[in-house]
Amino acid sequence: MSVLVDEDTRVVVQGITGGEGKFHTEQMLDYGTNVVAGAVPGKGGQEVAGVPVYDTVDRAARAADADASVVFVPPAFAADALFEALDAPLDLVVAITEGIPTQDMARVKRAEAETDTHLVGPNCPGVITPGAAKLGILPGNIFSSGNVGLVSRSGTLTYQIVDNLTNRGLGQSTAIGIGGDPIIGTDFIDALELFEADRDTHAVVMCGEIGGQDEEEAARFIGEYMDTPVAGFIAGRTAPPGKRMGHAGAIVSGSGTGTAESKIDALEGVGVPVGDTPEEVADHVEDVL
Amino acid sequence: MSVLVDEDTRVVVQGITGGEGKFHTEQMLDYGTNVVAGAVPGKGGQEVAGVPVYDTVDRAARAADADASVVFVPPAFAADALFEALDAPLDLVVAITEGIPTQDMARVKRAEAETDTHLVGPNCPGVITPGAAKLGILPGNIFSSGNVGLVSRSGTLTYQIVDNLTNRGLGQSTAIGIGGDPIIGTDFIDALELFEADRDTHAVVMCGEIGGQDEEEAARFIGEYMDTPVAGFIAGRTAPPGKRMGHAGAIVSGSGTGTAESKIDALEGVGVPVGDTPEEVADHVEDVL
Amino acid sequence: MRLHEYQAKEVFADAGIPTPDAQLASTVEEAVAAAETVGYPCAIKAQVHVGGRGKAGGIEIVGDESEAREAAESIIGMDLKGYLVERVLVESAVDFTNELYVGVTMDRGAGRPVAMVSTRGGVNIEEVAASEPDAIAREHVDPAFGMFPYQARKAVYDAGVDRAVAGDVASILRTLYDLWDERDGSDAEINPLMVTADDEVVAADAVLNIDGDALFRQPDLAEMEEEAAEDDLEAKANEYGFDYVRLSGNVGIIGNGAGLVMTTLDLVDYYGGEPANFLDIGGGAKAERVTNALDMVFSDENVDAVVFNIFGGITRGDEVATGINDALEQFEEIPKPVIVRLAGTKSDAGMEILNTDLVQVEATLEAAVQAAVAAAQEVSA
Amino acid sequence: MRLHEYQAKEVFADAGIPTPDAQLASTVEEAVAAAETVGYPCAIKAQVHVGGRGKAGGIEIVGDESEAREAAESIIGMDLKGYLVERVLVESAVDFTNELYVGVTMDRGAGRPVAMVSTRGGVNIEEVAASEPDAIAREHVDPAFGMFPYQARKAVYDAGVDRAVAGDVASILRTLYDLWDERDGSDAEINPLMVTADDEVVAADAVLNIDGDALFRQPDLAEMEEEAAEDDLEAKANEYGFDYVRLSGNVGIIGNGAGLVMTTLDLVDYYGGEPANFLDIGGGAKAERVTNALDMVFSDENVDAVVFNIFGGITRGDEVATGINDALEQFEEIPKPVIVRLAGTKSDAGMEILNTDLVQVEATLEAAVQAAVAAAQEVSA
Repeated sequence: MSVLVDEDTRVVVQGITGGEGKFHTEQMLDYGTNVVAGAVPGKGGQEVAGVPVYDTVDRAARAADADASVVFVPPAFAADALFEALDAPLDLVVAITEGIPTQDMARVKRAEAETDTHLVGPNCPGVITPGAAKLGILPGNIFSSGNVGLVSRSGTLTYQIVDNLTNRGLGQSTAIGIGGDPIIGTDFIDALELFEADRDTHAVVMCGEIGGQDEEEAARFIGEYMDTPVAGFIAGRTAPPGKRMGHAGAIVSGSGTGTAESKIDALEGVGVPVGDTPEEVADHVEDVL
Repeated sequence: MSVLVDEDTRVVVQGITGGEGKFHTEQMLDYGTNVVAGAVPGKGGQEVAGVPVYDTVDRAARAADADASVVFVPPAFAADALFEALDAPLDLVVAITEGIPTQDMARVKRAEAETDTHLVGPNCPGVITPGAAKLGILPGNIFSSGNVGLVSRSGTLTYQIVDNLTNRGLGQSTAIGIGGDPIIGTDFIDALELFEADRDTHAVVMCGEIGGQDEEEAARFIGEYMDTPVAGFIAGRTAPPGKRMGHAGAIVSGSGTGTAESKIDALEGVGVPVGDTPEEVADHVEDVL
Repeated sequence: MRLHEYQAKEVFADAGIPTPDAQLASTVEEAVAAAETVGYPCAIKAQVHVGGRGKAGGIEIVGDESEAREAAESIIGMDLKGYLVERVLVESAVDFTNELYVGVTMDRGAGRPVAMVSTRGGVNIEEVAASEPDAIAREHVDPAFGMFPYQARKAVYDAGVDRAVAGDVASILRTLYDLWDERDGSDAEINPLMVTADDEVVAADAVLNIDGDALFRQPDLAEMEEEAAEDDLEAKANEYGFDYVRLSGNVGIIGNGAGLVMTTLDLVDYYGGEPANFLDIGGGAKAERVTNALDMVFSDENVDAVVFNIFGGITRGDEVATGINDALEQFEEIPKPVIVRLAGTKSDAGMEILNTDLVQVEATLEAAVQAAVAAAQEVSA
Repeated sequence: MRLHEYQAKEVFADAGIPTPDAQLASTVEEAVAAAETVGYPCAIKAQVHVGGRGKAGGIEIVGDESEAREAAESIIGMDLKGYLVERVLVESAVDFTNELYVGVTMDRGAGRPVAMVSTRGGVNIEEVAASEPDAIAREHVDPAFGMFPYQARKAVYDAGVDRAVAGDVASILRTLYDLWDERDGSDAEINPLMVTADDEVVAADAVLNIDGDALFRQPDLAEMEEEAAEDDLEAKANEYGFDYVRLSGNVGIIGNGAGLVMTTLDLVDYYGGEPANFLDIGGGAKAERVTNALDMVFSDENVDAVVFNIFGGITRGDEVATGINDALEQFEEIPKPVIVRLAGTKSDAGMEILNTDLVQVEATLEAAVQAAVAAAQEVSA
């Protein structure tokens, strides 16, 4: 089993005719993902990598009986693409696009709250269930199938930690990159809830970073509701206040909220071991399994 | 028993310092209604008819533990007053104001859909549970306590029909004036649902008029879901197409929808007797009781 | 409130929707000069609030000056379905290959705006809606968010608009929605939206009706409103602030509240009479308003008798009675019989005040209507 | 992206928010002339992106020409917390009786905008928020509907703003919200919003920060952005399009992806070193970008060794390796030791390409960081 995606997930790629959209469609197909349609206004009737393209998500989803989409639409048009996907409706929308204006995302988030759609991202690497399907830009070859769930705000850091896990023989049930933006769809708690309900996820790695209060809230959730063991990692211990560390969301505010210390304390306070290095995270997972 | 209001309903009057607000506050108090507070921006600290006034609905509702409001705010500011009442939140909001722009009401209706508040109106005479409380501008003296529920799109026509009922000794459980605007809060079906669930309402009078499809939809609802007997009246049999008969909502469209004939047919089709005159409506109620 | 085609086109053009070159003219000379300016072929279009102007002879396409003069002479000053044509729009004729329809209105059943697109433009869209509902693509708009760009595209592709102009049509639909929203439209339509051989898109007609309740915040549009010069009584009703509709019968009807007045009309019909009008004096009317209402109905030549039906809530029976007395006492002879029925607030006081030498008083609505119908039949007999 | 006070005040004033008379000056003579124009007393305020300008000596109130000259001489050209003061705003001093705070920002936890009002204006509002949270009235705004007028009133009354100015303050808060919304603000603040003895309300300071991701649709604001002249490396990073933060240590760090680069910083610290910078080359970087990144870090005098850590997803190890070779082969002598770790996409190919005469290659993140820390300690020893 797995969460969010499996071998039956039928995927529309929004923005499939762009460079990134095309490249990653091929990659997803290579991985075995059921990419069944593309959606690009004005490009209906074309084909990309053998996948038929439609003018609207609605048409793509109906024609191909799709239930998920991956969004590679440029930032200026991405919010509209997300509204379109929410309206289709689809069960899962994975937004890869980086640089969507924050106010746009606040409106998208507002609309999402009235739907049953899982929105993952934006500015995220995507979701993968190893051996079944990947929706996004994650490098499939580093993942292996198993029973460790992973949720992370960061892309390449996810790869690093997955690599450490895979090298130890610790395969993954599903890995979810939730993205590093200030306003995102699926958050830690949403992902943890999914993993807690998944029988084949026996441990979860939660990979956070500085900025916001999501890790602290996730810690409270873990303390109150989770039986599945969790191991943690927090990036940004050395980040100075007021400086944005790459991600729009990764910033320790002037008033001292959002620090790595606060997040590590919160996790350790509910019994979640937090690794000092990625390698140590793998150690902790071995311990809790 | 009754629906929507009873002797425990605690009422805020929005716009209490205006001429209409003040006059009807006195009338409502005279009728025995618990008018516990007024709300007018900038007038906090004043009193009207012994009722304390607050600057915001939130303060009024919290200070006086109110659960309903009646809105006498002028049309240009009425939508904002309704948003404020929905946000307080209150269980019941009765909007008396006539002439609220339709697009404003579409937004209010959109916001109402996400709340548990019953919005009645706008452009309506209000709600009365005879002997217990009235919220609005209905003349209390024509009503009498009993077990006939009444729901109507029209004000004075309601009075006419209530008068006919009262003269026959047919008292009312609750009368709800839902208003004659194109977009309203509580509609026929909402009101019929409330009456169907009320043990002390033994028959319902539904008083419609030309325009829209609400009576037709109500007829379907009655046919499918109601055990309580219903008698009907439809105003506007002689109205020509394309002419607005007073109410913004009372217009037979050029394509022939919204006619009295269609509404009468729909009601009679589900066994609801429709009176040719108000007096005949009272006859039908006597028959069904 | 309805705008004329030329007014709506001004608003549309200001918002960026392409419209043909055009000039307004109110004389034949102006029209001919305008035709020379915009060039031939051009259309000469009556500016009156009437549907189906073309079929009724209110629109002509002209190819040269003599045709322009002839058309202008026939259209300016003509009676078009009861409306006097005072102005024409002289407009460059569009050489089209396709006629589309785009529109925005409030779907009152859904409580939401709806945007519509069809490739069956140029004809009565209500007929298309009735006979081929699927020929119109509809997209409901969330009034909290406004129209999303994808919705405009979806409606345009679903309607089957040609790919070559789909983007432009979607963009026009968004503009139309936004102006409908910002200008408090009740209906905004372009029918036809013409597509030319080189894939240009042009609004060849324009409808923009504004919510009368919102005119307070649309002062520039409110200024465009014109008196209904075609019917003095409607102009008078407007001046007095009454809800008034003129009908074809001979029983004048005055009452308070739309539903009650409609019901009074229906009862006149039910008892064998014919209503002459709908006149709602509204809630809380004072004596002067009552006098004005009687004055209006008396001045309608078709009226043979009047029924005055008041159920007082806010409206007080004594005020109404005083108004009726005031209105009638100015006449040496009462022009038409008046039957009065007062109920509700202060109706007893009103009954006492009423001068029964001048009016006939009835206790019930049914009796009052029956008396009025009988009186009217007697007068007209 | 941060606007200067004078820029934000322009935007606020255009939206109708009252601001004091003011002129911008970049020389002492201009400042004195501006003071004569706006009148005394006036404030001379350094225009730099620094909080607490007053305490740091960047704001002075002057009462006559000689004071104005003295203040302008001391402020223009001064170093204010590391920023060179190139311009001052000379602004009429407001004679206030009260200082309020109004602000709008995005509450990322709630995913919604929040409007704030406090009667504790004129001081650091974050300190008020921490010590007396109830002294700030907060109103969350539904981003679908925007701010309702009642919400502005509610916030103002809840904050305890004096009744005499409550309406004006509520109106300013709505304007502030609307401009925050329309201009893609991340933060918009007026602190203090001064209340005068005759109940006028004036924005004595102004903060407007814009979402950098939205500058594409705010071209006029984007033009107001200035190069960070105070730090050549940050200007360079901007030019190259890198996410870059300069720190105080001596281990230069380059990587791909914010989380991984932060983690590399953390590991440098963990293994006893001190990070000199955060540099994210982003996803899918080609050889040239890699060269630019190395160029940047080499030009930081504080850097004694560099760790180059790539985990390829979109980024390809072979491209990175080529970039590293290109960058290093131009030197006769490598300026600072470079330790490289490649993993993920095409990392094996990258490893083969790398010129190990020029760089030290490590197989794991931990080993690479440890090697870099050791190398930096050796160089600086």
